[in-house]
Amino acid sequence: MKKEQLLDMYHQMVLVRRVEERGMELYQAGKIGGFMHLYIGQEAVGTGLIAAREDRDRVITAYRDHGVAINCGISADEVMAELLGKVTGMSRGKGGSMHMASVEKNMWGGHAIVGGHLPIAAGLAIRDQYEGNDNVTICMFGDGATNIGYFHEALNLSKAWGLRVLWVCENNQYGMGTAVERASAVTEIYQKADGYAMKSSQVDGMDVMKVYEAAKEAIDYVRKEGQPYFLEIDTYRYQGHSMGDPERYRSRDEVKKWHEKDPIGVFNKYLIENKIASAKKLSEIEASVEEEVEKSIEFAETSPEPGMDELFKHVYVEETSA
Amino acid sequence: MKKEQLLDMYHQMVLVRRVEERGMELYQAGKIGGFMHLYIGQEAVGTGLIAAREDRDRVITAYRDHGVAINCGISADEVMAELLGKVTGMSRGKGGSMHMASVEKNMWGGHAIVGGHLPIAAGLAIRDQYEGNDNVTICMFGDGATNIGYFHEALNLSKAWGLRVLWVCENNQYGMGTAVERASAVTEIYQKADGYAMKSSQVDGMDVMKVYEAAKEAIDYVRKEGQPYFLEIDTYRYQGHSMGDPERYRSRDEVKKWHEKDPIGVFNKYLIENKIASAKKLSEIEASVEEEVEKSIEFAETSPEPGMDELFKHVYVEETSA
Amino acid sequence: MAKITMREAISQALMEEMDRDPNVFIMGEEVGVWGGSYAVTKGFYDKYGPKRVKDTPIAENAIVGGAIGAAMAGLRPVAELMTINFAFSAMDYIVNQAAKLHYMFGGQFTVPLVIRTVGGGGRQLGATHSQTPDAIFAHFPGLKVVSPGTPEDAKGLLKSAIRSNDPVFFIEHATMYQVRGEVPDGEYLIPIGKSKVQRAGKDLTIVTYCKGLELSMKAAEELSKEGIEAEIVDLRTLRPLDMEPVLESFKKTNRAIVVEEGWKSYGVGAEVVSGITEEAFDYMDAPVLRVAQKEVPLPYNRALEQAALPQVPDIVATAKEVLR
Amino acid sequence: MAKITMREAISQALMEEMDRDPNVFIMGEEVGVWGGSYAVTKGFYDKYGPKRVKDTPIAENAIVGGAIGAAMAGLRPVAELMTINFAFSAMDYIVNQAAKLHYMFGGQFTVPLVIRTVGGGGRQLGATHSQTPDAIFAHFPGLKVVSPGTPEDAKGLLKSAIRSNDPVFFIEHATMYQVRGEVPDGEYLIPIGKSKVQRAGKDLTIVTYCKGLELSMKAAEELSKEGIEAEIVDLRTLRPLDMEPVLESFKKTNRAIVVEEGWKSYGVGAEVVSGITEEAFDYMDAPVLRVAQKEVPLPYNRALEQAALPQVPDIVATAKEVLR
Ligand SMILES: Cc1ncc(C[n+]2csc(CCOP(=O)(O)OP(=O)(O)O)c2C)c(N)n1
Ligand SMILES: Cc1ncc(C[n+]2csc(CCOP(=O)(O)OP(=O)(O)O)c2C)c(N)n1
Ligand SMILES: [Mg+2]
Ligand SMILES: [Mg+2]
Repeated sequence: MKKEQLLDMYHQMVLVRRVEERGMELYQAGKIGGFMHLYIGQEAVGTGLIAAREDRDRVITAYRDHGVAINCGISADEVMAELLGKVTGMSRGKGGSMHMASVEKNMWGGHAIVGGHLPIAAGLAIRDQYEGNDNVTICMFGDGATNIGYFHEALNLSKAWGLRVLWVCENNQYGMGTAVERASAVTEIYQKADGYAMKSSQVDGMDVMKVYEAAKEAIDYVRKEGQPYFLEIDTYRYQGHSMGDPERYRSRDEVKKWHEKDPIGVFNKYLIENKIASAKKLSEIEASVEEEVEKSIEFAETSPEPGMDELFKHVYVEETSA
Repeated sequence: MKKEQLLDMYHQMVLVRRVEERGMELYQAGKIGGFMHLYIGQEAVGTGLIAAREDRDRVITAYRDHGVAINCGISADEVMAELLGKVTGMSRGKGGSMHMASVEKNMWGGHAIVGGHLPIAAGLAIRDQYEGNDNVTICMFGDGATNIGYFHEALNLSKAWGLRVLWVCENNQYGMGTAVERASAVTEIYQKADGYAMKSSQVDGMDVMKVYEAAKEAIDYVRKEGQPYFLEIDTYRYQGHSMGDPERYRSRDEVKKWHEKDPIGVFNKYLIENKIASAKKLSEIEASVEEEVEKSIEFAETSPEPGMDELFKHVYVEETSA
Repeated sequence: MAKITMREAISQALMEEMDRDPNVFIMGEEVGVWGGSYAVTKGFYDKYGPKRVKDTPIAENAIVGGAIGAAMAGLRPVAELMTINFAFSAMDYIVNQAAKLHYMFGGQFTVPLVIRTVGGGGRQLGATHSQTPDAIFAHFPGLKVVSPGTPEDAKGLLKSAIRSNDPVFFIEHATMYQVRGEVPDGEYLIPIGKSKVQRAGKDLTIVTYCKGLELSMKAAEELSKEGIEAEIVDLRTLRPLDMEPVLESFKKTNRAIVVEEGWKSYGVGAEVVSGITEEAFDYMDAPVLRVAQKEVPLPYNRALEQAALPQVPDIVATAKEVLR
Repeated sequence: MAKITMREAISQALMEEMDRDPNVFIMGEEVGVWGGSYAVTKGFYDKYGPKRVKDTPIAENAIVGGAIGAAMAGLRPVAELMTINFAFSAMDYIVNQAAKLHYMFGGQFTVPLVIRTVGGGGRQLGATHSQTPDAIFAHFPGLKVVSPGTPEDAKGLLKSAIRSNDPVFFIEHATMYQVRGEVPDGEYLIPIGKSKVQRAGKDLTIVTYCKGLELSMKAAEELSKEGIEAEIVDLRTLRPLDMEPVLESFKKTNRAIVVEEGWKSYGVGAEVVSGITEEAFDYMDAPVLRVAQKEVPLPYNRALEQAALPQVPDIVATAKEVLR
């Protein structure tokens, strides 16, 4: 990879984290409502994965979507505006934290029904198969989502029909408060692919370079073979499941252990040790992010609320008589 | 196995076939309505499997259930009465062909939603786990049913919780007109168990002795280990999916090929060759079945229709105010 | 005008739209090699091939969810659910995804999807396979719900549904495929969201749709013999519901009944009664009464099943009741 | 009498019934270690252990389907669906299995199951997570549907639900867990299928339930300031629906409105309006009007969401309209 891209990835990771840290403050201040699921700790996953796609490859994910939105090229301004429910957000303030999307950036949404977007991802890939192109659909979901029927129907269909989907399980060890081994028949999630005779692998999700390499290989496979692939990426969320999680299900020690592998720290070290960037350069990036986020908050705060006419817009595409 | 039990199995197989052959005539005569899914060709599966259970082991299956009902000890009289919608049927004429059941015989029903009874089977096993006994729940379903989400949720739960369920896939090669390889990611259905790290095996379902042996082993495993097991039994249905199937999806040759392995013929030969019974003895059994079925039709035909008061009975257990 | 069956009408609509637009395709259980479990897509597989007539696994969520994704990405899927009873198995995709994606993402996604399905009782299929729960799908804004009662409407409405940029839940009736009716020659469309007077009359209004239309037409004949002329308004679309022709008729007749095959409680009739009460209270000479299914799961036994379903004599009797 | 919150009332009901009957157990997502996503089962896991408080995978069909099987086999499961929006993901088990198994097998099976779930909007959770689609569950005979509006009713009805031999779909409201109310000391049951007058009045009848009760009570206060005394009838159970107290009140007041949080079309109000029209037409001095949610998927933005939900001023205005 070119130095430029690597620095861009570092920028993304820091940006995602900073957007969310500030988001937490805005939530506490009552400016953001609803559910807000933070990606903090998981930044290497989306960043490494999306860095490996071509723009024509579609991306779709769950409600834990701020990071992926930014990785796909949606601006901090728009993310912040959507979080604040402003009409300048991608979803005009109607979607909120869980529904970041941009057709233009080939980002097909955050989706709030657990596992619900997996059949939809298969459907996106049906379109590409129908067209006869070799675009890949990258579908991300949590470990908890692998236990729902939607997962099964989607994976089976993708293999039976030879759909170009890269299934990516972000195994952050818990679905809400339920540890993988308490909910899943197998603890190594990638083994679920065996039931579909689907190629699979597992990678350390705290190291963005490893994620990138694994993703690159997987995307290549999907594109060339015209077959789905299952990639498990192991990671950890540092914050609660959503705002206001009592966190009775894990120990401080466990959280601390994972903090030692902080993906931004790991990547920072990598860039410096491999002489790709100086510590100073990285600090500059961090400072620029600070400014970017500040501006995004200003943008969001000064953006208008959606007008009352928005309430009845988009129920249907066409005007109807009722 | 004792000679007696073997002859009883032969009796069951012939009885199942004869009940259904006569059922076809009654259907054509307009005395049976709705859907009627025949088990002809698959008799060795239910017979061998249920022969291996203890009475305390629960059985639950799909709508192709006449055979299993008889294997579980429900009388031809009751089956025939239910087919004719008479109040003397197990389900008082309210269930019909697809809903044969008897709590007394530990037969928890035929179920018409494909895959729908799999989570229910897990639930039956939850009861036994709660009680602390080691009863096994035997859950039968078709190859087509393994592609629906219900299958996945039920199998995952059974493994994650250590439920005593023997999952039995009756692979009769087609779900309606769709061949296994057109609908399923894997063509060897038992491989689906790998995704749940569940023990599995495959057995020839045209040979009742092989089915019995495999079932015995599987039931033992489930009982002793307190873990589910996945058994694929390969078989074939000679008739259409239901009455009135155009059968465009398979060739006469294929059907013919399977007829050569007719489970009743195979078992007949086995009994004679191993000197368990003479040809004459077997003919006697066949003749007695003829009589049994004749009587069951008479029973059903002379049984009363459910009265109009039955219409509002069983909507709720308790009397309600509305 | 040609006289064709409901089955032919639906089949023609599908074929015409597939010929017109290469992005239209069909997916569902047994739609291909088998030819459709109600023979509606017989011959389609040979004509259009497996790319455009896709046999799916038995996986209702993958059928509707997959069709939603394909629609979002630019195709025009006609997803088939073998019967409406299996729509419960894909409920989230119908009412929670298809119905909401356009709105929830501020208009970024569109879901030009048709879900074709088959409802109705009367064939001794038992409680889980005989339902007419149309009303529950009509409860959700974002979805359009259509259920035609004649071959002409079926063809014109299905073609409109396929051209609609919104998700349309299209309900046929299992016992009506052989019903024959006149169909205009050549291409025509019938707009979604328009009720229609199917029989003129002056004494009372019968509001109905789908199977109810067939029954109501027969009941109207009976009534006519006794000198009572019923005007029949066919809703055709349950959402968006067009109450205009209903109200217009009612303001003339001042008496109405609603006929539907599904259960009475929380059914289609309840909405119609409420709409009339709200909008035409001053014209009401009698309560608007409902003819519907008895409040029981449908039994297998034929006599019991028929007793549970609304029948022509029930309609006649109820009509007379509101005329008293 | 003690004044406790809705949360405490529900929690008490569960605990009392678990203490009473060892066959009662809870299964659902996050009911155990987490303590329930609305903290209703906080402390239960420590008290009863994993056998009786079962954390499940995210698998709504396995939750309801599994609970059905356990119920058929003799246990008394309280299955929790984290929110009613996820009930769509288990729809077949709720309306097509639980509701029908007793009938379809001629009484051989019973399903003594409670499905506890949480509905309601107003928390900026967006279109898929904010629904009040109670009416659609009430459409199915075989199911009982309960949705209480006070802590007293919640406790007494939930205890009855757990003792019922029929499947009960029990709907709580996400914004009402902190609502406080008097609860009788000691054990008590409230029968399922009984509506109740929650406020006496003479000028008009407000028919409502659950969240609508909270809003209607406030509206009644407002109206009272202007000399209008509303009688409030709380349905409490949507199926079987008890219209007696509604009709009794209406025959006194001759005017009514129905207040519900869900969408108006094909909603609970429609059934109530129809019931009044059918049974008390001669007492109607004005149309019975409905106050309900605007016909849109609920948006995230707070102001838009609040504009879509029924509010106290809407009730006051509609009450005045029927009094004109
Ligand atoms: C069908 C459905 N059931 C339950 C929920 C509630 N819920 C939201 S997130 C979540 C946990 C999901 O865990 P996982 O898939 O591991 O993703 P993570 O939150 O860890 O990223 C649950 C149970 C839901 N949104 N949808
Ligand atoms: C959820 C659901 N979808 C579709 C159907 C319609 N249907 C009934 S049987 C069947 C085929 C099932 O095939 P398989 O599981 O292999 O069982 P077999 O009939 O071969 O015994 C289908 C599609 C149904 N009953 N339920
Ligand atoms: Mg997780
Ligand atoms: Mg099969």
